[in-house]
Amino acid sequence: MNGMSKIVKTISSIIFPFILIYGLYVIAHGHLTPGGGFQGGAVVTSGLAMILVAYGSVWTMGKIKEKNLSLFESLGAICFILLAFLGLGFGAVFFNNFLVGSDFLFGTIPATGSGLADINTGGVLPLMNFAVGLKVIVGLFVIVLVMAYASSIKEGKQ
Amino acid sequence: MIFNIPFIAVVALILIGLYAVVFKRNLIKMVIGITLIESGVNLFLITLGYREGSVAPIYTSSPGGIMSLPVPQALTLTSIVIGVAVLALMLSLVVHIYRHYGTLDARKIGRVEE
Amino acid sequence: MNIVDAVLAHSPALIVAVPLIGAFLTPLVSRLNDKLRNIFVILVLGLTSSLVLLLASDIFTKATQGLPSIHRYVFGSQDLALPVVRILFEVDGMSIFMAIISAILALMAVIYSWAFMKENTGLDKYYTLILLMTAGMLGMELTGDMFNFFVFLEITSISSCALIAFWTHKGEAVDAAFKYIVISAIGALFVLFAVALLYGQYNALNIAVLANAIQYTFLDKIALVLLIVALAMKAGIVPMHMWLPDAYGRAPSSVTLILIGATQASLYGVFRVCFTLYGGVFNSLVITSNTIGWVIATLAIITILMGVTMALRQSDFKRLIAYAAVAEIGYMLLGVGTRLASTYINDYGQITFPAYGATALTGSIFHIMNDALDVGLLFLVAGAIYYATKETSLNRMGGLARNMKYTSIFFIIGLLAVSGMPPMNGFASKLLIYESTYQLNPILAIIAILASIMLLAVFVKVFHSAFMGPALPKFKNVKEVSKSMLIAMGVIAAIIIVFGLFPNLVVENIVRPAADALIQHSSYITHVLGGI
Amino acid sequence: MFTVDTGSGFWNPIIWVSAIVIAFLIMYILRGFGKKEYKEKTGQTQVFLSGNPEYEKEQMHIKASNIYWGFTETLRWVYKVLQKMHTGDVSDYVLWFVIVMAVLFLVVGVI
Repeated sequence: MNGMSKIVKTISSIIFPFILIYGLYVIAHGHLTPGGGFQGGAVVTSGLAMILVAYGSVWTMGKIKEKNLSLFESLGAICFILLAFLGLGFGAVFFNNFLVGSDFLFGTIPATGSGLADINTGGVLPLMNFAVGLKVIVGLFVIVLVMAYASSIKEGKQ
Repeated sequence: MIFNIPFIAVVALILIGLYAVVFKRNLIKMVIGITLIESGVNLFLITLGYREGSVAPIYTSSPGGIMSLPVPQALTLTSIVIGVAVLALMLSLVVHIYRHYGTLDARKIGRVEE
Repeated sequence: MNIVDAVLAHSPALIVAVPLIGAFLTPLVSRLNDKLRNIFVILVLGLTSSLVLLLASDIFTKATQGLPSIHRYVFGSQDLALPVVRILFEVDGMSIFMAIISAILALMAVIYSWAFMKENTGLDKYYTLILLMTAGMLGMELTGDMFNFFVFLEITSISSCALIAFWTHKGEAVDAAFKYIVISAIGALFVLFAVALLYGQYNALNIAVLANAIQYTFLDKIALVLLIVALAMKAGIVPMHMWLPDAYGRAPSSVTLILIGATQASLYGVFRVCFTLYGGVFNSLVITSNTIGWVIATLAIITILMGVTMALRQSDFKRLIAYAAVAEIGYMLLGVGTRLASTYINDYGQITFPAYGATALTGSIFHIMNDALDVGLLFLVAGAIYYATKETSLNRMGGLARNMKYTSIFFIIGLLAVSGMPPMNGFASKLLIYESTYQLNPILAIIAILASIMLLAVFVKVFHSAFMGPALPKFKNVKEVSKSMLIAMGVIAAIIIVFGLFPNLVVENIVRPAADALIQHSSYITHVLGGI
Repeated sequence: MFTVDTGSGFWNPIIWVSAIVIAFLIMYILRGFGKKEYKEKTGQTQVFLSGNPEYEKEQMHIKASNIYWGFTETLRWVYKVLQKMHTGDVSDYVLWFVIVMAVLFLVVGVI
């Protein structure tokens, strides 16, 4: 798949940061608003897929090594499970939310009643959201990239 | 009666999906059938959790009133994630099958002598 | 001592978590060194197996002494308040029995693939998928939550589908994988639909809570049918078995070994649905229980007959064993049907459960383990022959016993065991099934025995055409396979012989506690609900 | 330790194994009687096929498809039906699933 016209390339380059920011926002606020790691990651991946369509899979494949992507995917999953194991270490149970009430990272307990949301709550949940977000961004992008690349090879052969 | 319409839609989606899987020859259409079944099941889960006039189940800065049940939504989300994985796997297999056999007709591939 | 207790207390979670973290560490380790990666994967699965055995020894010791033996693990909470709304693992005798099988099969498959998959590329993905699949199977067997069951079912089927298609240069393998993923996706979606039906009525996903609350309403009937049919399709029951020879026959042999575990995990789902989720219903409604029992027994007999007759005609080595595996699944299901059909109302108006029903269930549970070992060993032998000769069709084989003497000895052991010849382990479990089924209906037992004899005939044919006969010139340079493959086959063969010579040790200490755990479904419920 | 109680009978592998061992011993003794008259490199060891010449080694081997030819030939009508069932087509697999589900719905619904 070759790249599209210059107009498309320019416009998608301009729009891409906004999509990226929005996706990262959804990931970061996963414990407060609807959304989370998967949804935000899917939003970011849609932006990446737009770049992929605009610039062509061969160009993208030249920029990014597939091996490095799978490394990041593993890293996301490992972070997620390590957090669960840390729950076993610090608390007493697997998946224990050991950060709640510790006043450390994301550790405060939110005030009851209605009010503005406090980002500094949720314990390990935001961290797990980040891990899942990383895994989803990279994983979905690898799927899209490999499929696009495979079909472009097919076209080249014919 | 009006609240039964989603359930009718669920049954219709599942039946259409099964029809597509059973009677369509094209592999891509079969994949579409499976995703139809999946959307039917997801719709069913979502409908189970719906309460009329409810708000999103987030405690901080909630406007008050009844909240819809978050569990079916979480189930649906998980199911969607799994569905994406299954869909990606099926499509990549279809790409491979097309490369090997040069056709997407389900009746022309995978025949064995026995 | 303290650390053993701590590990034991957390072992239900660790059993699933260890292969999971191993799966994602494998690509990282793979960047360093290939040999290191193989050792790492074997270590991870060895650790998992030892955790499973540790938990199993605790559960079975307590169960044989009559103590409460069920382990419950609630995720994410220090106090065990409100376990019902949380995700929990509930491990009883039956779960851990299946977990032993899955863990051992996965470990053997990894040891086997060291040499078997040596020439392939992309092995980091292969090992990652194997570990993921193991985690999925173990999760299916240990979980106490219907939705978790669905999630692990999907994890298992996605990773096993990718493994079936691992030899992507073979069009047939990709085709088999596509069939498998269609079948599993539809099956799993109907399982999810049934779970949603149950959730909509009882507002719970926990198996114990659902089993306590179930009323057998109209929607429950729909959910029952959906669960049984979908899980039976994933377990390969005739007439929904056709994906199984394709998938088993075209996957790499090491993958087929784990696929047996995945199939049996689905069969475990049938057991759970019949005896725990709907256990209370079936125990109180005799006619329903008998009808479902007879339906399952009929399906089982058809499965046995179909598997055996189709196996007789096959000429592809692995496809033949796959049809034999279909027949073996029928024997396991026959015990379930006998148990459900055996309840009756006695002269005083009480519901009675004859002793032969429990014996049938014991036999079929014992047969699950025997089938995994026997059919697994045969698949490994088929893989060894493919590795040595690059030949799959029986028509082009012959005289291999001259070059591969250990492999042929292992094949004889597997042959005798799978066709239920005494004194192998297959005979002990089949005898339990025959004798109890005979008391329900003699015709069922006679058909089962005749099919078993035909199974022997099938494998005698295989043995004759592949191993016996004059040395063929094209196999002059064939050598015995590598050491790691021999180790994997040898360990399984040794387990088969030990189980064959000491059947009572196994039945009394492992199988009967597992069967009791299924039969006493009320203890499963009270263990969760008692905490409230 | 060895005996499995099946409710209406029992199974003891040790008795079976010892019976097999005894049978093998008897066989071995019987074999010893014939061994005396066996002499190598005489007409005794040549292959005799009703006077016909001996075939090549490779042709002597009976292929897998030819074993149980009589059985499959007798049951040809059964295998014809079975072969028609196994189409190797995913749609048919799912169709069987739907059929079994429908039958089970009927059975469970009637009760």
